[in-house]
Amino acid sequence: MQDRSDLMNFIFGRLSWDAIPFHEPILLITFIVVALLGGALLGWITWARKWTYLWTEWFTSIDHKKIGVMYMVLGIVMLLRGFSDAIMMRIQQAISFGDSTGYLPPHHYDQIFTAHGVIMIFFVAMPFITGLINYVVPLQIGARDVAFPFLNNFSFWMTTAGAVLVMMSLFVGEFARTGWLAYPPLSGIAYSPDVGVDYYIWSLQIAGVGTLLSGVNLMVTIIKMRAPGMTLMKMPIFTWTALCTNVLIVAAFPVLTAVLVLLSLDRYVGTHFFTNALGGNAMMYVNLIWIWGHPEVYILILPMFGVFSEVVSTFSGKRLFGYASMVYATVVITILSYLVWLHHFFTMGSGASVNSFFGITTMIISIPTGAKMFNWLFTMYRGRIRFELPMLWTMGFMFTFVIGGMTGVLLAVPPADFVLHNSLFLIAHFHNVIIGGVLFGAFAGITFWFPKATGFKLDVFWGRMSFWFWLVGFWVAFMPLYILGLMGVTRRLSHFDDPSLQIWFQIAAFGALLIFFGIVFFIVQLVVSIRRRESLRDLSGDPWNSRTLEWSTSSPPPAYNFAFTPRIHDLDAWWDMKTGGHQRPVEGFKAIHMPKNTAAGFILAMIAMVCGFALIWHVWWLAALSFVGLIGSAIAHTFNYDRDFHIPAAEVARVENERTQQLAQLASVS
Amino acid sequence: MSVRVLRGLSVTVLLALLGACHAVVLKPAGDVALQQRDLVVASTVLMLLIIVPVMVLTAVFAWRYRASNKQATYKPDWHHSTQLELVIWAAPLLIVIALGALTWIGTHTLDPYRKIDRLGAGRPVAKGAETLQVQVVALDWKWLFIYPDYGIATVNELAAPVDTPITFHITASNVMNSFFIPALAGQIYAMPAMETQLNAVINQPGEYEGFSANYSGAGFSNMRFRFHGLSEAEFRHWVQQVKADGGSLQRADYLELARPSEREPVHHYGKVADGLYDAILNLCVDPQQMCVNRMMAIDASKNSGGHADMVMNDMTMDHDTPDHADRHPE
Amino acid sequence: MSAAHDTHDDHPLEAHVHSHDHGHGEAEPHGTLKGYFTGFILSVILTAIPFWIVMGDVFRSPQTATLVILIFAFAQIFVHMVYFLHMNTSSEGGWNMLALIFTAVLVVITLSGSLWVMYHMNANMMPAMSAHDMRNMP
Amino acid sequence: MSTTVTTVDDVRSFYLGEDHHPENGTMLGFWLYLMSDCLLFAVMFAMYGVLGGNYAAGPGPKELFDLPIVAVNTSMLLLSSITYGFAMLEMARNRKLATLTWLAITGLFGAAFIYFELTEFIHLIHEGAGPQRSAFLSSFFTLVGTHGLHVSFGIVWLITLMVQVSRGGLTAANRRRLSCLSLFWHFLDVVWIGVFTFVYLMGVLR
Repeated sequence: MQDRSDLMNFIFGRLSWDAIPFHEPILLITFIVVALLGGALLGWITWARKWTYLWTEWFTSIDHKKIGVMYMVLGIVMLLRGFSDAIMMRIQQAISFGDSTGYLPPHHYDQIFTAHGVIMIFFVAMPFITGLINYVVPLQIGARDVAFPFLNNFSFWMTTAGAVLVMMSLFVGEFARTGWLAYPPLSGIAYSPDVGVDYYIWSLQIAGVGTLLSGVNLMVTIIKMRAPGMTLMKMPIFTWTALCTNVLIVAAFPVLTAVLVLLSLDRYVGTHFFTNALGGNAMMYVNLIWIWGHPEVYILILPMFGVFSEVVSTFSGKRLFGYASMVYATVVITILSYLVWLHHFFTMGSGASVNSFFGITTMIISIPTGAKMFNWLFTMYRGRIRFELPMLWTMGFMFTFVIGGMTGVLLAVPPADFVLHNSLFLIAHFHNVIIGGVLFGAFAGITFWFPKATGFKLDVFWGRMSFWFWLVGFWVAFMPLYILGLMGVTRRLSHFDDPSLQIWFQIAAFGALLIFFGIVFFIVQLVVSIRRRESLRDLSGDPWNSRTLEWSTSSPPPAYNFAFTPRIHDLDAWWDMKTGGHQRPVEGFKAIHMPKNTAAGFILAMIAMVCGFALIWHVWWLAALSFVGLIGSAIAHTFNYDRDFHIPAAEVARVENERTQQLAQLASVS
Repeated sequence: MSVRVLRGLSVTVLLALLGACHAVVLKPAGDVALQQRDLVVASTVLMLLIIVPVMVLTAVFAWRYRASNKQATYKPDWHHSTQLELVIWAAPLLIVIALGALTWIGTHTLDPYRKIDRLGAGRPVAKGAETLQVQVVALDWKWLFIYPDYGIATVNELAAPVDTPITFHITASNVMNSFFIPALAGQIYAMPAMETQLNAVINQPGEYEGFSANYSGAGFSNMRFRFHGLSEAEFRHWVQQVKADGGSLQRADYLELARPSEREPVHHYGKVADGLYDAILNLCVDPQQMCVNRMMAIDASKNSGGHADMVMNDMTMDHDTPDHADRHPE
Repeated sequence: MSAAHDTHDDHPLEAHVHSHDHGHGEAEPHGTLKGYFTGFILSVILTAIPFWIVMGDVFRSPQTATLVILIFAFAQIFVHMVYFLHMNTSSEGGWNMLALIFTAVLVVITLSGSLWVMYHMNANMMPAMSAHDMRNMP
Repeated sequence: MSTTVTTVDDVRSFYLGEDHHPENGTMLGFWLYLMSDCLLFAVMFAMYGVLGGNYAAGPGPKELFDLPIVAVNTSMLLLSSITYGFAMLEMARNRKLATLTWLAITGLFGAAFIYFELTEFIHLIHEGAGPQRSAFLSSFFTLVGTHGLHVSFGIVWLITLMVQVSRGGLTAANRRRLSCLSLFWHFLDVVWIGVFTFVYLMGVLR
C-alpha cells in the first residue's frame, strides 16, 4: 500500500488488491459460490434471450405492480443473505466456548452481526413493506398507478443500489464492525479507520433517498388518488396503515439522513460532532439516531397490522370489528412513536424523571396496540374462520406477538431495563416482535396477495411446512435467548467462558436450523407453485372471497388496473359491490392515459451507486465525476416532457372482453 | 388471589423453569438488583393479567368459530359494540396506569445516581456509615478499578465488603462501554469524558461476574472481571494484599495500560498517581493535552460575558490519540 | 373529512399538454402584488428590529434580548408562511396545513426533546469544573 | 347478510362513466418533501443547540460573527424572495419575458447571498476557525453550509427552469415547476430566519 505511486493512489484511492479477501476461506468460498450461481443465472437469462424482456417489462417499468413485485424479490434475496449471517452467528455462539474460539475471529464475527442487523431492517423488512404497499395500495383505492410513477421506479433502484453496495462489501473491503446503529466514537475515524463504516453510511444514504421518495410518493397517492366516494373513513385498513407508515417515513428518515451526514463529516472532513475531542458529544448521536430508530420500528410493524386486519376479516368472513377504533389506534401509535425514543438508552445515565417520562410514554403505546389485538380477536368472534395460509400466519402472529409485546413493555420499565438492556433478553424481544410481527406479516401478505399478482395460489402443503418450521423454529431459537438474558448474558459476544451456557446456545442454533428449513420450504413452495400453476389457477380474481377493491379486477390485473374507475359507497368496497349486485361494465371503453416506461431511474441509481463506491474508497475524481453526472442526468431527465401515452380504447376493450368471457366461462362451470 | 400470592407463585414457577440454569438476574445477591428483580416480576405478573386471557380467547375463538363448525353462530355483519370497545381500551389502560405508577416510583427509588438508603428489606443504612468509593475506567478491553480512599488500583478484579454501600464513578478511555455486574445492580454506560455513577450494595459474600454490556470492538467478548463480595475482615486483608503486591500506577503506566489488549490478567497496584482518575476522566493523562473541564471552564467564562483570551494551540486537543489506530488487530 | 376529488377546474393552457394528470390545473394560490409587498415590508421590519436590538445592545439582560428576538423570529416565520408560502387551511384540501402542523410538532419534539435529554445527560455526566479550575481562569 | 336479500338501490352505480382524473399531486408531494427537509434542518439546529457552546477553548461567536455582513446577507435573501414573488405574479399574467427577467434577478440575489456566505467561510477558515476547530464551529459550518447548499441547488434549479421556460414557454408543467421552486425558495428563507436568529444573533448575545 505504501509503495504505491501517487498516481495509483489518485486513480484507485484506498482500493487495492489487499481489499479482496483472498486470505479468508469462508468469504472466498462464498464468493465462488455466488459467482457461479450468479454466472449461471446471467447465462440462463442470456440463453433464454430474456434480457430485452427483463429490461423493457421490468427494470424500466413504472407500473406500481411490477415495482412492487421487484421489491418483494429484492426482499427475498436479501433475506437469504441476512439469514446466512444469522445462522453463522448461531453456529459461532454454539461452539465458541472455553478453549474453542469457534470458526469466526472477532474481526469477521463483528462484521456479520452488523451486516445482519442492517440487512434485515433496511433491505429485507423495508423492501417487504414498500413492496406490499406499492402493489396493493393503488389497487385498494381504485387508482391506476401511484402519484409519481417515475419516482417509484427511481426509489426502487436506489434501494437496490444500497443493497448492492452492502453486498459488495462482502468481497471488496469489509463491512462495519460497529453494530447496526454504528455508535460513535467506535464508528468514528479514530477507532474505525477502514472502509466498513463508509460502506454502512453510503449504502444507507443511497437506500434512504429511495425510501424517503417512495414515502412521499405513496402518501400523495393515498391522499390524492382515491376513487370517488372513498372518504378517509371508508379507506381499507391496510391503506390506512400504509398512510401512517409513510407519514412516519417522511418524518423520520430525514433524521437518519442528517445523522449519517454528521457522522460522515466527522469521518471525512474532521469535524467534531461525535468525537471525544474539542467539545464533540457522542451521546448526541445516540439521541438522534433513536429519534429515527424508534419510529422506524413502527414503520415496519404498522403496515403488517394492516395486513393482519385484512386477512382476519377476509378469512373470518366478517367485517373488521371496530374499524374506527382500529384507525384511531393506528394514528395514535403514529404520533406516540415519536415520543419514546429514549427508552433505547435508559442506561446511558439520564435522570430518573427523564427515564420515567419515556418509560411511561412507551407503555402508553401498548394501549392502542392492545386495542388492535382485541379488534382482531372480536373479528374472529362469531365468524366462519377458514385456516388458509394467510390466516395461519396471522394466528402465528397473534400468539407470538403478544409475548413480544409483553417483554417489550417489561423493557420499558427503566429499572427492569437496567438489568436487561443489551442482554440476549433484548435480542429475543425484538426478534419476537420483528419475526412474529413483521416477517409473519410479510408472509401473510405474500400468501394473501400472491394469487392477485400471478393468477394462481401458492401451494398449501409447502406453505404449511414453511409456516410450522418458522413458528416452531422461532420459539426454539429465541426462548433460550430469553433465558440466557435472565442469566445475565449480553449481546454481540463471540466467545464464552462459562460452559453451562452452551446447551442454551445449542438449542438456539437448532432453532435457527428449523428456521432455515422454514425458508427453504418457502422457496420450495414458490417453485412448486410455479410448476403446478395450472392446477392452482384462479380465474375469478377473487380467490378468498375477499372484501376490498383489489379483488374486483382480474388476476393479475391489467396494466391500467381498472377500465372504469370504481365508485365507492361503503367500507369494504368490493364486498359492497358483490352484495349490492353490481354489473361489470362490458362496453363503452375509453382510451386510458398511462405513463411511459423509462430507464432514467435505473441510470440515476446506478450513477449514485458508483458515486457511493467512489466515496467509500476515496476515489475522489470518480466521486466528483459521478456526482456531476448525477446532477446532469437528473436535469437532463427534466427536459423530457414526453412521459405518457394512451392505451387505445380498442386495446382496453379487447382485454376487458377477454376477461368477460373468462368470467362467463367460470360461471357456467360452477 | 392477591398480587402477593400471584407474585410468589410466578417467582416459584419462573425459578422452577430456570432451575437448571443460574438465572442471576432472577436471583441476585445485591439489594438493588433484588429490587429490580422484584420490579421485573411484578410487571410481568401485571401484564400476564391481560396476556393470558387474550391468548386463551384467541385459541378458543379460533377453535370454536372454525369454518367446519357449522353449529357456531355466524354473524357476518356484527362489527361494532360500544361496550366492548370501552372494555378493549379501558383494560390495557388500567394495566398501564398501574404499571406507570410502579415505573415512576421504581425509577426514582432505583435511580443509579441516588445514594442507597437501605442495605436490604427493613435494614436502613446506619447514619454516618462509610461508603466505599470506587472509580471505574473501561479501557480497551479491560477494566481498571481505583480505590481513592485506599490509594490502590486493580485491573479486572473488583472487591467490596458485604453490606457496605458502594458508589462507583464510571468513565471510559475512548469508546462506549457499559458497566454491569448482574448480581449486584443494573448496568450503566461508561463513556469517555463523562462520568456516570452507580450506587449499590452487595449482600452475600461470593464471587460474581462483571463485564461490559455494550459492544466496544474486537476484544469486547473477553472484557470481563471478577467481583468479590467479601466480609469486612477479608476485604481489609484483600486491600493489604493489593498494597503488598507492590506495583505503581503512574501516568506513564496508565498510558501503557490503556493500549488495546485482550484477556488481560489481574493486576494489582499498591500506589496510584494523585488525580489519575480525574485526568482520565478529563482526557488529559498525557500532560500535553488540555483537560476537558478546563476547556469547559474557559468556554463557560466566555458565555458569562468575560472575553477570554483565545488559548493558543500550544496544547494538543485531539483526544483520539493515534496509538488507537492499532485497536483492530488485522 | 373530505376527499378532494371533485375539483375539475380545467386550465385553458393545459389542453395541449400531456402531463400525467392532463386537464387539471393547479389550484395553488399565486398571491397578489399587495400581498407580496405587505409580506416584504413586514419581514424587513421584523428583521431589522432584532438586528438593531443585538447590535445596539438595547437590552441590558441578554435573556430578555433573546426572548424578544425569538418572538420576532416566530412572527417573521408566520409572515413568510402567510404572504410568501400562501399557507391557508384550504390549500390541497387542508393537507398542506395538516402536514405543516404535524411537522412543526415533530420539530418541537426533536429540538426540545434533544435539548432536554442532552441537558440531563450533560448535567449528570460532564466532568465537574472544580473550584481550582474556576479560580485559575485565564 | 347471507340470509337477507339486499335491495339493489337503483341510484347506486359502482363505476364512473366518464374518465376519472385525480388531482395532480405534485404540489402536495413537493410540500411533503419540504416538510421532511424541515426535519433535516431541525436535526442540524438541535445539533447546534447542544454543541453551540462547546468552543473547545477556541473562538466563540462574539469573536467570529460580523453582524453587518449577516444583515446584508439577510437582505439579499429577503429581496430575492420578493423578486421571486414578482416572477410568480408575472407567470400568473402569462408574461414569459417578465417572468424570466424576475427569475434572473432572483438568481442574482441568490448568488450574491452565496458569495457573501462563502467569503465569510473563507475568512473564518483563514483565521484558524474552520469546522475542525471545535464542536461549535463544526455545527455552525454544517448548519449554515447545509442552508447554503440548498440555496446553491435552488440556483441551479432556477437556471434549469429558465432554460425550460424560455424554450417551452409557460406550459402547465413549467408553471407547476416554477411553483415548486417558489415553495423551495421561500422555504429556504424561513430556514434562514431560524439561522440568523438562533445562530448569529443569539450567538452574539450569549
